[in-house]
Amino acid sequence: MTVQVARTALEAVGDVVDGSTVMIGGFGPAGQPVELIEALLEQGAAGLVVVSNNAGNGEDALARLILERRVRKIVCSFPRQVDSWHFDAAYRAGEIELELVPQGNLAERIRAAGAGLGGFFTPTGFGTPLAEGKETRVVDGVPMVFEAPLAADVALVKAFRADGVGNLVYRRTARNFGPVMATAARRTVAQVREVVPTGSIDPEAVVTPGIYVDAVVAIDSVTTLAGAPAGAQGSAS
Amino acid sequence: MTVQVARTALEAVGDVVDGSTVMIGGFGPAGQPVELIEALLEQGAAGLVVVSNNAGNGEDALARLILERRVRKIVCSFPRQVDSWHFDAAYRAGEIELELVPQGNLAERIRAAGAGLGGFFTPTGFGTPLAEGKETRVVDGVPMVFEAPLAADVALVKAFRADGVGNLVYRRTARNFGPVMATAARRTVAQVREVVPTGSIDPEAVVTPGIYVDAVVAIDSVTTLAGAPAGAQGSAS
Amino acid sequence: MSAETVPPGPRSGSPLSRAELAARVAADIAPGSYVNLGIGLPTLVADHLPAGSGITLHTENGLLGMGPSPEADAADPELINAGKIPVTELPGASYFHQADSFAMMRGGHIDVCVLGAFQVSTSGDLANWSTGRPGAVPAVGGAMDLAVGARRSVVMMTLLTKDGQPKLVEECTLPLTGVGCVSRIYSDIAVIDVGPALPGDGAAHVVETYGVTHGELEELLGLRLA
Amino acid sequence: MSAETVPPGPRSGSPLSRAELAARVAADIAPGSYVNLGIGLPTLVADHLPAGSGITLHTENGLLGMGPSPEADAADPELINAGKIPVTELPGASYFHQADSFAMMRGGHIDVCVLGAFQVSTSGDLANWSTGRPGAVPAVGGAMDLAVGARRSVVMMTLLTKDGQPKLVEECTLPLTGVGCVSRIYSDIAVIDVGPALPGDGAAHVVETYGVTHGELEELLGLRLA
Repeated sequence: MTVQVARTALEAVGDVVDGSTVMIGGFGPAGQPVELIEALLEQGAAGLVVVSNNAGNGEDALARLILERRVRKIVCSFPRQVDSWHFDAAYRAGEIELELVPQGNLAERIRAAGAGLGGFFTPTGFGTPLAEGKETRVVDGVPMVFEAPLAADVALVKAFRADGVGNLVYRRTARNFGPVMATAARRTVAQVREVVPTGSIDPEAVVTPGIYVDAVVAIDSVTTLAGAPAGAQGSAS
Repeated sequence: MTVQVARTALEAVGDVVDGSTVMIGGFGPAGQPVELIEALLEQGAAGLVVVSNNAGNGEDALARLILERRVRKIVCSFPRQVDSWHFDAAYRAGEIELELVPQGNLAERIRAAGAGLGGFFTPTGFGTPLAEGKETRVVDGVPMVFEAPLAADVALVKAFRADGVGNLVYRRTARNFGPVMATAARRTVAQVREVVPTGSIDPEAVVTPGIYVDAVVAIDSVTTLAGAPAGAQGSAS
Repeated sequence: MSAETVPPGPRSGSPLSRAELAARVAADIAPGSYVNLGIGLPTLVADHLPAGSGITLHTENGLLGMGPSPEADAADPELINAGKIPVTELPGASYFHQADSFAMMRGGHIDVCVLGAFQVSTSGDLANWSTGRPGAVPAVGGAMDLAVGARRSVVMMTLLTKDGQPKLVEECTLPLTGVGCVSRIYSDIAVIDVGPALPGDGAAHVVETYGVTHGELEELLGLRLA
Repeated sequence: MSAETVPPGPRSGSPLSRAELAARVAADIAPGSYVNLGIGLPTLVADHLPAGSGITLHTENGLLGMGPSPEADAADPELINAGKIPVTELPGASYFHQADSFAMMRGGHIDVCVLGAFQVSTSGDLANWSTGRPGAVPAVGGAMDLAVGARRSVVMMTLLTKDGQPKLVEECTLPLTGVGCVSRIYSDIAVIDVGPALPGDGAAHVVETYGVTHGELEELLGLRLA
């Protein structure tokens, strides 16, 4: 359906209800939708299941979401980092559930959900503790593990640029999880540096087609959509 | 490994041996690597298994490959067309084997092979003759069929532009099967309109990274690689 | 659009022409929808989508934001639809490869898919890819993906074959394209709801008729209809 | 490079420094290879790849054609490697998302992957993601994908822990990263082939030693070596 061009991150994040599964893009700080997570902090939803490669760094927005005990469970490949103290404390206190997933399986499970597939066999993780209890089979001589699709209620991603129909392009290694997460959530919200007029992104270079995007918000930047006043700012801060 | 910038389609196609599985890009004429198929005709390999969305139109190169009985089996979603007379005749004579695969399953099976996955469950085809004998399971209430990966010895694709390390961009709906086939073959050959200097394709807009490409050849167009004479032509015709 | 049952008595209007049928289908597509129109009859729907409705057309060979056919001299052999007919791209369009295109369909991102059919069963089974004739060369293309992929798959067809056989049947006799995937049939003489989501005893539900009464429709189809 | 067995007698040279070890690993990477260097010690290999070798570096967070770290004032927080350290892009680079990046690894398109390790078994099992300590917060990242994905996965490590425990073992006691995936270990005191492709009775095969004899190596590791 038509994309919502929101004026603030809070408006873009919308009505996330308690208990929602929320995918959050980013690999470390690159591609992390900081202002959208801050809006989620402000918005108040709790009991969340978060799907994200990492579990917050230092005092960043995701770390604060965990500090405030708003995250019931995190599905994650690399929670432990030198500065993941808020996650570490919550985990050691038994106040957050962790589902540890190898990074490639995490990406592929998200893609499977977005692609309407019922799961896949992968060699990654076979014979390791992360595959314990999972179905296995040998395919062409290679032992494999079954992995199920992973969907979400909401995806929060950071892209570089959006147009008026929600097409997205990303920037460098900040692309990471954004494109797959955008496909796998019932509602996808993208924060971008700028919203440009529809027709000004090369159709050959679109990374996330607008069909996957429900709301976009320009953060600390100019929205130049036809009809929007030049210099209109959308920011949670 | 390093990409071969070939001067002719015949040189690019290389040593395809009898009995090889050959993926051929294209959806109808769009994206069909005509000159590479002509080179395959000239090259002489027989007993081929061809993976392609269609089975030739009129007297085109793929149709002639079938007419010459060089194709033992075709894996295909839509062989029957108003002008697929050479395939129709071979099929009715029992001289070509057909594995009919729904188009989306064809694309996804090719992707799975290129991605090192051991197969996947899909709702497409469940309960139809094309799923007979296949493993099924219900995932989240949806009945699904298991589909296996589909790999090849050689992929012949048509792109728009290549650079000196084999990065490819495509043009409009000619993109179709090229990007997935390029990932699923031991050797991938791309015919392009032009080969441009490395560094002149935007890294954000690369569709097929050069890692998937073994040889490129510019057909009826200019190769502007540093060191190559301007106006160098590579063509099988 | 009214979802009320047509009373068994009086006939309403006359059978729809192909253009009227296309307009009828188009009228049910919500503004802002993403839509895939199957090859053949369903492609006519495009001509009846109101300007400014924000409806975006997907073609499974790899384009979202498909526009109408170009002038003959502007046709680009590398810009075609699933029927291999030249089309155009609209502002906001995007191109993608086949795995991404079918992921888009299969993942339930397309709101409405309009398909042709040989047969549809009252439980929503679809047969639209094979006539089942011995010796015929089979071909399926994207039909099976389209049938099960969209959020809502509807069929657009004449309700009877050229020799008067019903295409809405108790059970399909032709090879299936998908199971329980069709929710509504738009035809020249009636709009009928079918499929697993039907309330009550599962009888197909007549939404509108054109030039026939409810009773005549039951007789033509040899089915009890709600 | 010679693949011959070092005779059990004379010791050869002295243990390799970190830089020498990195150079030794680099010397075995064929020109034109696509290579992924794991975080930590393996990243040093990049400094020893000969100019003009056409070796292309992949980083699993979504970049092929990674270049060296930039000057501090040119660091771009959106251009980082898997260790979250700023890097650069080289001409011919390409960006892709995580599913595509791991498809590239898992599909066997990366020629060589160089990994760190806590333990490697003679049969090529790898343990490099968890110390197995109770109460430790676990994290795996892309380690399991890297281990099984590349055409050839090799390990780069000191052969003994800081307290002198062998890291090459008969059977790993720490949680596994992958089964039978390592084919060669490059260490400060020896290069040793391991894994399921070993000929004969499966004994690990010493390729080179640095500052130890074959016999001393067997004693240090408590293993019979070929």
